[in-house]
Amino acid sequence: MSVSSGATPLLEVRDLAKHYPVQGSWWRSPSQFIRAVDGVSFTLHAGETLALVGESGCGKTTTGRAILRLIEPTRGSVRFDGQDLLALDREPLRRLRRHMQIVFQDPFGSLNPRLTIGAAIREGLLVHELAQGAEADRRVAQLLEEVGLRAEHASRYPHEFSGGQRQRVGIARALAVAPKFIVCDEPVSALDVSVQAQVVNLLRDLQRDRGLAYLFIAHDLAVVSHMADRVAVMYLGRIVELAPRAALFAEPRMPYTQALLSAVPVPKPGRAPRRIVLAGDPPSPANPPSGCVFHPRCQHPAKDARCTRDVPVLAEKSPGHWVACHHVDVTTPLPPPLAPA
Amino acid sequence: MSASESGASRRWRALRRILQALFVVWGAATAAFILLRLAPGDPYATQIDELPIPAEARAAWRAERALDAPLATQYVRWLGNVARGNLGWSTLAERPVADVLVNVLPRTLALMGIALLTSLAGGMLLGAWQGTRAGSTGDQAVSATTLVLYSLPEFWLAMLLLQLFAHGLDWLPATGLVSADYDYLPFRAQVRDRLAHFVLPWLTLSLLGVSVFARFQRSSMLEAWREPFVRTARAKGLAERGVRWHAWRTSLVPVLGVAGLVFPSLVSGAVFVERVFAWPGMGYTTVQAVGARDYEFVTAAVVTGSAMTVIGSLLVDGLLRLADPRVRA
Amino acid sequence: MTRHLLTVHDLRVAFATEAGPARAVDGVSFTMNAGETVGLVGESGCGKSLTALSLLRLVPDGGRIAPGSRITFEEQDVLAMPERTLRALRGHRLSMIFQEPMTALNPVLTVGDQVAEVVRVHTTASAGEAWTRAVDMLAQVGIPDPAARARQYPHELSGGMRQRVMIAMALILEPALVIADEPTTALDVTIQAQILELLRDLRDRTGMALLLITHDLGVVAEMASRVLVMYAGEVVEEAPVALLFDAPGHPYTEGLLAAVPTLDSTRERLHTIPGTVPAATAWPAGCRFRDRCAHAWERCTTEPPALAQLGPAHRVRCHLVQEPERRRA
Amino acid sequence: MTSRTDRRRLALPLASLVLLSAAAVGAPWIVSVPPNAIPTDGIIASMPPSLAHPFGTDSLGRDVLSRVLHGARISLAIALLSVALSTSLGAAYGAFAGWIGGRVDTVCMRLLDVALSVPRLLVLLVVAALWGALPNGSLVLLLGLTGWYDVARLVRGDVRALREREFVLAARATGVREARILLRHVVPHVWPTLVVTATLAVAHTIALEAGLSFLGLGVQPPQASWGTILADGFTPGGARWWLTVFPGVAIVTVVLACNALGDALREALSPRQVAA
Repeated sequence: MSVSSGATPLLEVRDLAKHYPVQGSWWRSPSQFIRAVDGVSFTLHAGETLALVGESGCGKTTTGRAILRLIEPTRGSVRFDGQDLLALDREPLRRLRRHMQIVFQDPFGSLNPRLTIGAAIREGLLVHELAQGAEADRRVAQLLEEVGLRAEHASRYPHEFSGGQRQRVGIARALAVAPKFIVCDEPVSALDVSVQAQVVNLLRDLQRDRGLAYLFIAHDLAVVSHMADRVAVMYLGRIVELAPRAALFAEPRMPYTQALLSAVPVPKPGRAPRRIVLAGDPPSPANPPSGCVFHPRCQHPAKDARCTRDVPVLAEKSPGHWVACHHVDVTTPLPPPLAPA
Repeated sequence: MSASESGASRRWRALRRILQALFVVWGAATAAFILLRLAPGDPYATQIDELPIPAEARAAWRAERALDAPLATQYVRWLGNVARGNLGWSTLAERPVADVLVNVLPRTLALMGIALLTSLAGGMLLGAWQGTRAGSTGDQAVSATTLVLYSLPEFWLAMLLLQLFAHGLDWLPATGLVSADYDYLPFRAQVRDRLAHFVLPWLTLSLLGVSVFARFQRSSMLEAWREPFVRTARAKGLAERGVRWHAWRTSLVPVLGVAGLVFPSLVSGAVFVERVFAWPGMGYTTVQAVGARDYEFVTAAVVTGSAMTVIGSLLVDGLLRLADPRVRA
Repeated sequence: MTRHLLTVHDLRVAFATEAGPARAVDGVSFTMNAGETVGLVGESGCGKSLTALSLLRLVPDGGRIAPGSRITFEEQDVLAMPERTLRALRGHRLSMIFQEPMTALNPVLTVGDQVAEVVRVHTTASAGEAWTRAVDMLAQVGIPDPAARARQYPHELSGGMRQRVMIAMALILEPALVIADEPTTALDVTIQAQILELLRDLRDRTGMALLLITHDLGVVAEMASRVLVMYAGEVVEEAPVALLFDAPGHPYTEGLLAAVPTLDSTRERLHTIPGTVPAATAWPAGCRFRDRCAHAWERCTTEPPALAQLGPAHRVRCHLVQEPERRRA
Repeated sequence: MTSRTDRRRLALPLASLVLLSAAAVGAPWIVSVPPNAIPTDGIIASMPPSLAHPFGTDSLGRDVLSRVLHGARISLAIALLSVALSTSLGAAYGAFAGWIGGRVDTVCMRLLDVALSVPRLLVLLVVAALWGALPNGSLVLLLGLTGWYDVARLVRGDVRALREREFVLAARATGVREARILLRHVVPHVWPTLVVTATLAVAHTIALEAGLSFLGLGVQPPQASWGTILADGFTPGGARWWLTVFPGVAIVTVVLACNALGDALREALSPRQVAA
């Protein structure tokens, strides 16, 4: 999938932000905000997978939900299929929902324990009047088989299934309304390796067969390297690097991405890479650092006063490769040698 | 994260909690006022209208109490009086309500406070003991007992204890605050006499309270007992005593939370128990006042009862803060 | 013959369930030497965590270690020793790091208290000495400003810091063997890197043996010198780490290694192992992996394979060891 | 869905409640003496149990067995009706506050704090003082209007938790209308809370109504209710145990059965049983 194709993107996110008030009360307006998402922009084309990676609390899940308006964004714009999602009223938004779906991480929480899985999958068909009665039953059976389950499973309850099977149900539920775009929110994180591989393959097959676009939210970079066309790395509510998969994994530019990639344990004994171990924890999104949000933990040799002062913009440093760093043009080998003071 | 900042926010939080409490008491007082005015006719009608006095005198009486003023004026005036501690005139006692309260309220506060402490102590011990051996015969027997106790209406338990210990066994005096010959007793006998009269009301409330707290403590302990940190405590090499302490210390948090909610039922428990034992505290006097249509006293009782509840839950909040670092600022 | 630090022989743990007994750990045997790091890998439900808990006799309620199981640690019979001796061992010579540091730490006690507690239980140190040692240990596990942090509660620390506290607690008395049950699973990858480095560093400094339980083959590759692979309650393969990754002997290990996505792979599709793990209440007769195995033949359905020697230090529970020609390409 | 032990724990309290309700409904057919019949030929005084009057007679010579059984009708009816009212009110209020959330929720909860801080019995006493004797209908209304706070708090908590559950988000993402989400995905999960609290509330209300009647402020004589019989037997002298024991045991039986049933239902309906 070409990254900088001239075609109109399916999804266009501009400067999306979600700030949660802290310490507010009903007579006093809040004085402080948790900047869960703080100005995120990207585009997604039909049939493409953009992975959103980052560590817990970086805002990737909030981004996914804000795009679908499951959480109301604080500011920004989301254009989906030419329509401004944030300007839509409740009813048109509800009707548009059949084109954009979500698959959740927790295969236990995302299915109503008191509904059969058949009923869960049917719900989308019914509310969008896509099928009814026997026709709906037929479609449910078809969907179950498409995700690798059996038609007779429709009458069972979620607790009768294993984690992997439940995740398949969750995918079938999302597919029922024949969407163009699915937010996959850590869809394989809760699964064992062998089952994870099955679900990753299923998602790929479905994308190929149905031409789906995925926003694939994950923290596991290895899984992302199997799924994504492009990868966006988030840190503290912002995208700090966005590049085609191959470019990002082969030549990460932003120091955070470099550290993140080097931290992944490699299942090859004796061949562990020279690792960049970041010091400390990510700062709190309620009180983000000034300038570049990564500067307190940054290992870049050229780190200077500018990093603590100015917020670096996400800029295209080479075709399709966007980086938010003041010093990215200073090419650094991996890992950077620590210069003596 | 600096110390001064968290200190300031802690003070702010405490202030906010107290403001909330004041708001609640104000709300209760307003509700009482509204109830009083919602009542059919004029609640003062029986007091004045049947007196053989001239109509002008009646009107003057009303005017003096501003009962002819617009409702809003009356409300503001009444609220001001309440805030200053002027709770009105008790027709039953023929004294200011506040004077009566000064007499009877400390008794009830002592009864409730001591009963609450025994209930907490007994219930926590019993429940914690049960929680670590859930399902055993001992646990089942205690659970059955606390369930039965919990299901006894206060006044009926009081009647049974009265029948048994006062009328049947004749161990304890049946009613009243002191015996008739109290004034003629030497000091030590006076103390003993007061205590003897205190035993049955206290025992009734405590038995019920123990059953309430034992039930909560048991389930809370049971929950804590399943937490992973209990396994950690064992893995550290702690003896069972130490492990139980870890679980118990954590199980306190929800139990204290419950303690903050029991004050209203403690108040009604006191009403029934004082009534049965004719023990002249706040509850007994309120029942008498209801019978005598002593409106201002009953209204004051509502405000006082609410204030007691609010202050009680403020105290419990403080304890909760001590017990649970997670709710501290 | 060298004396092993730890010998586990034919360990069996069963749970009573409504569907009958679940044989969650079913005949696990292995040894560990002083100072050695062994990885115990497998997917959820394979019995690896339960094996670890059994070493400390911490099997959860409802589970029972079957007679005939034997665990020898420092030449003492762990399963036969009296509670007192066992307690002296736990946290002192043999300690454990748990997966979820939020729930494995007591939420209402300061982390300093929880670390110091280990010292106080096992030594004659005074409260003050124990506290000083705890603060010192917190510094050693890389907690900045340890004196202040020691007075904080678990919820005030980040996940990585909490796991450092767990490690401090487990290592403060320099045990001979530390069992780490998924120590980094709940953590982010950059924090995981910190914790793994810390564990490696402490291991090299103290000479402790480490039993690392994980589902992450990357973590094993990086940390362990020898690996045990568990499937369906059994050890199915045991090998030095390099050998296991280069030439896995068991089809399950092979499948698992192929299913792991890696950063540099360019494959379109991931290798998958078809089907799911059978239930612990109904392990299939014969080989427990046979239904998911590409090589299975009649022998696999009837005869349970034994853990057979494939090379000098390489043991595999598979009939392919005897009939390698059955392996399909 | 329910295990064998759950069913066993449900059976005994349910059976006793059914039996008692049957006795209450069938009272006119079980005992031949009307509850308010004052003997025209016998003794107008309280007599201990005898063959003719198995539960004895009260101070007006009325048959206590008949009064206990007829009293059951009134006590049960008042409790059931008022709990039905308070549970619906509480559920509606709690669901509204919890589902809307935000400032509406905060204001609703502050108001609830006020309501919860006024001891319920005191409110009932004030009303009794102001209005005097209340007809049974008003008593139901009064008990219902003062009994919904706990339900509201619990339902609000449940609804708030459910609002964040992923299957609710999934339904919203699918484009299900809010009303349907509430009905299909939220209400079924609130049911267990409602059933359990209503059962426990019946127990509490029975005891409360008996207490009020005992104080002379609830059901008014000559109507038979358990509390009024108890009041009749309560004299400073302390004799006439039959007037204390029989209605008291009746009250305790119902309250105990309801509490035991509530406990058993809580276990049986806990999500652990459904989900795992």
